[in-house]
Amino acid sequence: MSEDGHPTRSASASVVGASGFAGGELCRLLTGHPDFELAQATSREYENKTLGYVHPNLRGVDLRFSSPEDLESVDVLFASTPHGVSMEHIDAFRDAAGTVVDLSADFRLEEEADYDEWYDGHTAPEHLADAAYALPELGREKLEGADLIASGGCNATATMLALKPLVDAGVITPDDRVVADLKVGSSEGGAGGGAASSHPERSGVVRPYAPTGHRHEAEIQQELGLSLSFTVHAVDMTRGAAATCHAFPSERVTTGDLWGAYREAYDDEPFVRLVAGGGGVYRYPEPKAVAGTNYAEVGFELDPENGRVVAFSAIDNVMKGAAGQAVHAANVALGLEETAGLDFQGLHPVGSP
Amino acid sequence: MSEDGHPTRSASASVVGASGFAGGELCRLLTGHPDFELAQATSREYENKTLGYVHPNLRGVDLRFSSPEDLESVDVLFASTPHGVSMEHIDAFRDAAGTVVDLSADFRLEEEADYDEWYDGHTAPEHLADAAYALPELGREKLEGADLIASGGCNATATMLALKPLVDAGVITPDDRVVADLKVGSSEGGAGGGAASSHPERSGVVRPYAPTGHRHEAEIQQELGLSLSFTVHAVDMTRGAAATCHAFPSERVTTGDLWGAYREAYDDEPFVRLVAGGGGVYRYPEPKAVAGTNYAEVGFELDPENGRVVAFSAIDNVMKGAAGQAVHAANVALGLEETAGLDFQGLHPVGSP
Amino acid sequence: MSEDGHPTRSASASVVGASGFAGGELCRLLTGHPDFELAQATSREYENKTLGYVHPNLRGVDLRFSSPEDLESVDVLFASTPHGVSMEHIDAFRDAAGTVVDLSADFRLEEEADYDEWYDGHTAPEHLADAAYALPELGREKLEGADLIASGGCNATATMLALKPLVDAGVITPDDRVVADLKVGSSEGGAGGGAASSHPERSGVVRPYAPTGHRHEAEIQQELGLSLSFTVHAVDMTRGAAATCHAFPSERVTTGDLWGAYREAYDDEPFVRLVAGGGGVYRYPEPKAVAGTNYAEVGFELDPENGRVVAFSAIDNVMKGAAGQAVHAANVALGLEETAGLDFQGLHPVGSP
Amino acid sequence: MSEDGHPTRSASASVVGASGFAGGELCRLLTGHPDFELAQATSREYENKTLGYVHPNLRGVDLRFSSPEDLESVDVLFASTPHGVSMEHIDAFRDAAGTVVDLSADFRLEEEADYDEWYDGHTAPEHLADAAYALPELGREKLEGADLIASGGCNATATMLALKPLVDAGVITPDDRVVADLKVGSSEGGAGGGAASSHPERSGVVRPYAPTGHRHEAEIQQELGLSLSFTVHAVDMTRGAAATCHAFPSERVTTGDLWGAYREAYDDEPFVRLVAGGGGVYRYPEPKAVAGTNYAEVGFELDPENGRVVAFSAIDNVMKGAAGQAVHAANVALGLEETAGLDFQGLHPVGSP
Amino acid sequence: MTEAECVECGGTVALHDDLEIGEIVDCETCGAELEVVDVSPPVLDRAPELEEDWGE
Amino acid sequence: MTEAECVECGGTVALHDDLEIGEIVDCETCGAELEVVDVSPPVLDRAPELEEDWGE
Ligand SMILES: NC(=O)c1ccc[n+]([C@@H]2O[C@H](COP(=O)([O-])OP(=O)(O)OC[C@H]3O[C@@H](n4cnc5c(N)ncnc54)[C@H](OP(=O)(O)O)[C@@H]3O)[C@@H](O)[C@H]2O)c1
Ligand SMILES: NC(=O)c1ccc[n+]([C@@H]2O[C@H](COP(=O)([O-])OP(=O)(O)OC[C@H]3O[C@@H](n4cnc5c(N)ncnc54)[C@H](OP(=O)(O)O)[C@@H]3O)[C@@H](O)[C@H]2O)c1
Ligand SMILES: NC(=O)c1ccc[n+]([C@@H]2O[C@H](COP(=O)([O-])OP(=O)(O)OC[C@H]3O[C@@H](n4cnc5c(N)ncnc54)[C@H](OP(=O)(O)O)[C@@H]3O)[C@@H](O)[C@H]2O)c1
Ligand SMILES: NC(=O)c1ccc[n+]([C@@H]2O[C@H](COP(=O)([O-])OP(=O)(O)OC[C@H]3O[C@@H](n4cnc5c(N)ncnc54)[C@H](OP(=O)(O)O)[C@@H]3O)[C@@H](O)[C@H]2O)c1
Ligand SMILES: [Zn+2]
Ligand SMILES: [Zn+2]
Repeated sequence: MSEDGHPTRSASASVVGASGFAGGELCRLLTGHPDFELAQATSREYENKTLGYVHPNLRGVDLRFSSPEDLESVDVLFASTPHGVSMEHIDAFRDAAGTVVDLSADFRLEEEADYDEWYDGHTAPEHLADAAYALPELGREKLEGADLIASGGCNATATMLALKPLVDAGVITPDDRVVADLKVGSSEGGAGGGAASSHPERSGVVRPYAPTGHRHEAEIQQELGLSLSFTVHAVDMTRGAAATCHAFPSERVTTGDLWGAYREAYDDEPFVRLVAGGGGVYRYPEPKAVAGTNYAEVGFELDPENGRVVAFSAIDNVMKGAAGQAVHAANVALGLEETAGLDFQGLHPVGSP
Repeated sequence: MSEDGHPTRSASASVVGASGFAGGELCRLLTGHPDFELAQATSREYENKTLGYVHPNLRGVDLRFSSPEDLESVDVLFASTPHGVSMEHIDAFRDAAGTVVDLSADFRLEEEADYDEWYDGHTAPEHLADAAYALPELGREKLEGADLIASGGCNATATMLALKPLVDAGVITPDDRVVADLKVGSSEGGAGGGAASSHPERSGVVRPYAPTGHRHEAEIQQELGLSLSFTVHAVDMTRGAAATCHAFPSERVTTGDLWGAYREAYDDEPFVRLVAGGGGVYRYPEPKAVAGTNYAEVGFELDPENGRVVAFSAIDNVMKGAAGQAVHAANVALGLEETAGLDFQGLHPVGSP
Repeated sequence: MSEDGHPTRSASASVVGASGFAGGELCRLLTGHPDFELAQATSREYENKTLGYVHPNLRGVDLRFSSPEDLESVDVLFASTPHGVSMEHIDAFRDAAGTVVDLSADFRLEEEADYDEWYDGHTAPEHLADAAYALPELGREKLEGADLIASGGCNATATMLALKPLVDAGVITPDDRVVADLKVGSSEGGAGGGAASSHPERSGVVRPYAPTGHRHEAEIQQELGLSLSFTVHAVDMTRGAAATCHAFPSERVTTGDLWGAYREAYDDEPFVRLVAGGGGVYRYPEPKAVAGTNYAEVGFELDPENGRVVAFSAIDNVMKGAAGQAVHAANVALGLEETAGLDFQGLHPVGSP
Repeated sequence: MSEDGHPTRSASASVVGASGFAGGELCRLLTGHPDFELAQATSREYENKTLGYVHPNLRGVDLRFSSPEDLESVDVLFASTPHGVSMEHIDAFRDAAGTVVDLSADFRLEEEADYDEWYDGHTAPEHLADAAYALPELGREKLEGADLIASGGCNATATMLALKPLVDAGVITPDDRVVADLKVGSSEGGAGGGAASSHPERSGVVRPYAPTGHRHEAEIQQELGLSLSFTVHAVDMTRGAAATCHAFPSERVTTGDLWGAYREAYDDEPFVRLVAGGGGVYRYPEPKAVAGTNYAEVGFELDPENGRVVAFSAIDNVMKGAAGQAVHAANVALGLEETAGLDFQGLHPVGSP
Repeated sequence: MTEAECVECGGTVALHDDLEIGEIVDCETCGAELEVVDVSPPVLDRAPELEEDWGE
Repeated sequence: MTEAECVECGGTVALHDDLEIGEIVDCETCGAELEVVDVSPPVLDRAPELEEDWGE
């Protein structure tokens, strides 16, 4: 480690699934990261094409997609493949790299039984115990030096960031009824697309796409101990996930209590911005204010008439909800500057990023 | 009344506030209505200009805005002015027309005291008892022959349409906790606009604009007897209001019970389409599917894990939530065909109307 | 023909390709048409499903998709299938119906040779001489009583409507250089979609998708005698095609000359609105002002500095550019009221339909 | 200057007009710039409020707006005020700072007479001769050490970047007819807004807003010697300007000639990406691919049938078209690393930024 | 034209004549995809759902 | 109801009765803003344009 906090040599990194949305973002972050060097980016469909062929913002990057069959040995391997792929290849991944960061759900849950309940089972459950959940705001200890990291679900990330302060401060307890109503962008569906995600069908929607039973409930239950009523709506944006959580604490709280809870939780967090009331146009968390960044905006409002706390959070699903969270966790795991490579502040004005 | 259900002569109508969004829509509906003739359309700002100057879809209409000071005598006067204007001019309105349909909140609440609590009081409370709430799905009796009609709030309309079947069937009772999480378009703000509603600031948002304490709670309380936890978000569309209501019935219900309740409530309603599950792209209510129409899509999903019913509805705020509801109510009041002038079915595909 | 201009019985109609965008619009128009009855709507993929399964605005229509193999005998068959399908089935189509209206390019060009040059040849050239080009603004004579009608291309329609008055008035001649720069919505691509038309990739674009060599040049050449420099851009809307034509007349013209030319061409046209200057927000043709309608807005501006005339037009590609034009032409062919079934005036305000 | 190319101390900077769109972007760039320190940001309306009050992406910046009356002494003053303000205050600006970079049109034109013709005259013409036009791709010499820099117009920048290689290579000459058809985002209108720029009216448009006679013609004439036929359309995006230039060279050219011209012009330019054909989704310049960045995408297509070259460019109007260009020019003027502070690569996927 | 009752919502589903076992139809009322499990008289059952993943 | 000819497009502009000099009306055909410069008979002229700046 040199004097200015940067390691003396860059860590090498691979991205498996680099032609996808989260994978492209990983490539962007890693090529701009002071302490990483992007060694490999895989795609089966675009093998041998330049990264810029798929990701126009990476036209300047001098690298071509390679096959996921030929993994080089690197310091960190990031896997951003659909659910089920990483569990199948986890041995190869861990052979290739000292640290594996997986962005799928494959290593997020601790219990094999949960995969039976919420997914279609697990084929490499022996690795589950090794995995650390990536979201640093939930705790950094397990991440330091971790060699298998499971990056959180985007909707789970948004929801947990909104609620965690209330849980920590005891404002809400596992028995309290909590409704989480999410509004998310089209990039959550990945690059694959389908009939419902064509531009004519997907534009302008407020579409209940997971009215009940969303799988991210599982990791929220695990991480926060809360059993939520979860509903996800597709709305007309590409990037972004916004969580509105309606909680009904059994004890009366004041706005002061809430500020106390949120400041306690996040005052030292480099990537959380508290936004709760105030003036101007931007008074509560909004996804477009954090688009392209690793920031989360978190805020709340008290509804004394109804004994309700409304907790909000807004993230960029591809960043804080995926690639940014993964790089953040890798920074912690490798002992780098936490914020390295994640300094983009976002845009204003900005339309519907 | 002639043989084919149409009256022998058209009813004459005025629109006060015709340069606004709801007013322009009233002009569109009335000029296309088989049984109405648009006699007058007022605007102070655009006096003497053609309707098409403001509303490009009405370029073909041969009428110019006139001053609201010079009201002609007509059969029906529609007032679509901001809150507070109608109560001030109600005597002049009722002098000018046998039937007055007001689109503002000025005559929606029965009790003067409610105006003190939720608004800034009332200056013509003696008319409150005469007013009938316009939404026909809540009951047609009071509307027949009514001479003062109060068109409902757009967000209240959306919410009540989602919940009414559950209330009628006893699935939820006044003591049950209900969260209503709304997503609405920019036309709800009216033609006036402001800093937050400029295109660069308003595009792409998921913006909590009324996190708690929305005034429409008052009319929902009055009409359904429910006290809701209400939160309204601005999202990126121009027309549309979508309500997601999370209810926790004390008794266990089945999907069959819910279908029973919703079919009982709406099977005979000409402007309600039930959309709850099924296949394809459009499985639950979506505002863009009803944009430009007087239809409401209503649906639900059962969440047995959490003992929750999620009730959805989607309307066009300018139509079912304002001008369409007003014309529908006027049709009922005058004994016309209920659906007259309201036959547009909406578009597919359609982007973000 | 009854007294009020409507025929004594409805004409029966089939739509082949009814699950597509233009086909769905045909179904909407025909079910709402006073003089047509929709007998059949074909889809191979959605056979036996209700029309509402695909087109949510048609949930109220009591008809299911049937196979294009089983064509009933009807008065008019509308074919809205991809290029090449109609020419293959034209004998079956003409057997099934006295009047065939084809929305593809298959019968637009008079010369077989043109199909060799611009398309991949033609397999049923013997029908070409029977076909009448549908756009009534180019002439109604050939359409009256026609039994094979070729509905125009959407981009060609927009362009020709902008330029025809200049050609007719001799302001531009075949030798003049004319640039047509188009901006079009995503529904032009049809319901099929593809990688470039997924919501994340297609949103927010200004994308040159046919920088040169667009096939619609052929029909413009045929109908107007002009050889254009044509460039088409995809922009972020679902419906709509806007043409900006830059022409450099060899003789000097005045604004008065231009008004004369445009009024001469369109004063009696029921579906053309002239919009050229004036005040307010909507001063020139805009696609959103005509979305959902069969109207074209047409206008112009003189650029004396550069000796240029800029001619604009805006249409809804699915309506005036496809289904609306087809129904309009069928109305003419059958001797019905020209505007029957096409009375929707469009919306204001409206976002990005 | 230290070893790594960075100066030993940061330059101090002020932004006058910091509450505006270009001003906010300047604040973002300068606070993230390795060699600048933002000393002052002025606003009359938001004096004493934090930068984050107006620009939510700058919530982390510890600075409040101050009055433009109290200018501190700094190294560089950036003025991003409306046309006319800088010429009035230019003496105060130059007193306060060794280098003044003005983003308005006030110092772009060399001749006072041009201000009489295209604007409303000039009140400080004695400074015109001192000013260097900021766009480095037009020449860096005048910028080095310049103490008055006039940042180019956004639409002019886009157009000139598309055409300059053709001019330099002699493909087009001053007498050739060139049409420039632009499509621009709503942020070009600045934060002020107005009726036409409210979200409901401005969404989804393809609106000819400057059909002829756009003022940017003046600076293009000056810098490239070309007299263009210019037409600007508002389209539905917030950031972005895309120029499509239709040129008709008198001599025949080949695609090879064009590649030669463009590579010659831009191969060494750090902020120009050539995009002309190829495969995948992104084949020609698109504004969303460069949103938030200082990059320009530039490309072309040959239309041999019509003897036409179509030249495209796409920029972010707030960046390459304003704040980014200004910082780039300041970097050159101060002898800093040209790309310092401008390294953001843009996003993929991204919706409508 | 025969009819059957939808097992999901209780609505009436209109059925075409040459109905075959195993065919899938959607209910006009609730949109449910229904499988024809018997033809005379017609009986419908909820069709096995193709869980379409809409995201993440 | 009187009428006058639009100086911009030649269309007919319908005018209300109590017309006053200096009033501004828009032409139904071309939308031009027209100033009433005389009332009997009514004469219209192009109204001085408020150059609205739509951007940059
Ligand atoms: N998008 C989000 O907002 C988000 C947020 C949080 C977490 N995630 C998670 O991140 C992962 C990636 O999501 P995404 O949205 O980026 O998806 P995506 O756009 O569909 O990309 C998936 C990538 O995986 C590759 N891939 C697919 N199957 C593979 C296989 N069997 N072997 C190797 N490579 C394979 C694909 O490329 P080739 O087919 O060319 O090889 C593609 O590059 C998913 O697990 C998702 O749940 C996504
Ligand atoms: N937009 C919706 O979705 C919606 C839904 C349900 C109910 N509403 C209700 O409908 C009413 C109109 O809403 P909107 O959205 O159409 O508003 P808007 O676009 O702002 O229009 C208001 C209209 O009222 C006129 N007006 C304002 N003050 C007036 C006064 N003192 N006397 C006479 N006319 C006056 C204005 O025209 P001039 O200034 O030119 O006279 C304008 O035409 C409101 O009460 C609103 O709450 C609206
Ligand atoms: N969209 C526009 O703006 C527009 C404008 C002007 C003209 N047009 C023309 O209109 C036609 C339809 O365009 P669209 O945009 O509606 O396309 P689309 O959405 O792709 O629809 C095509 C329809 O044709 C059916 N089809 C495809 N192949 C067929 C075959 N071999 N036999 C029978 N049916 C077949 C498809 O349904 P199944 O696969 O389910 O049978 C589908 O219903 C095209 O020729 C297009 O050029 C379109
Ligand atoms: N937006 C673009 O795409 C773009 C591109 C190229 C060039 N430009 C040029 O950049 C300049 C700014 O454009 P913009 O879009 O950022 O405009 P804007 O959003 O309207 O901002 C203008 C700023 O100037 C301040 N201001 C206005 N009048 C002032 C005065 N008399 N004295 C001091 N400050 C004053 C305003 O703040 P307070 O009122 O709070 O003081 C505001 O901060 C314009 O000259 C524009 O032509 C803009
Ligand atoms: Zn059913
Ligand atoms: Zn006129």
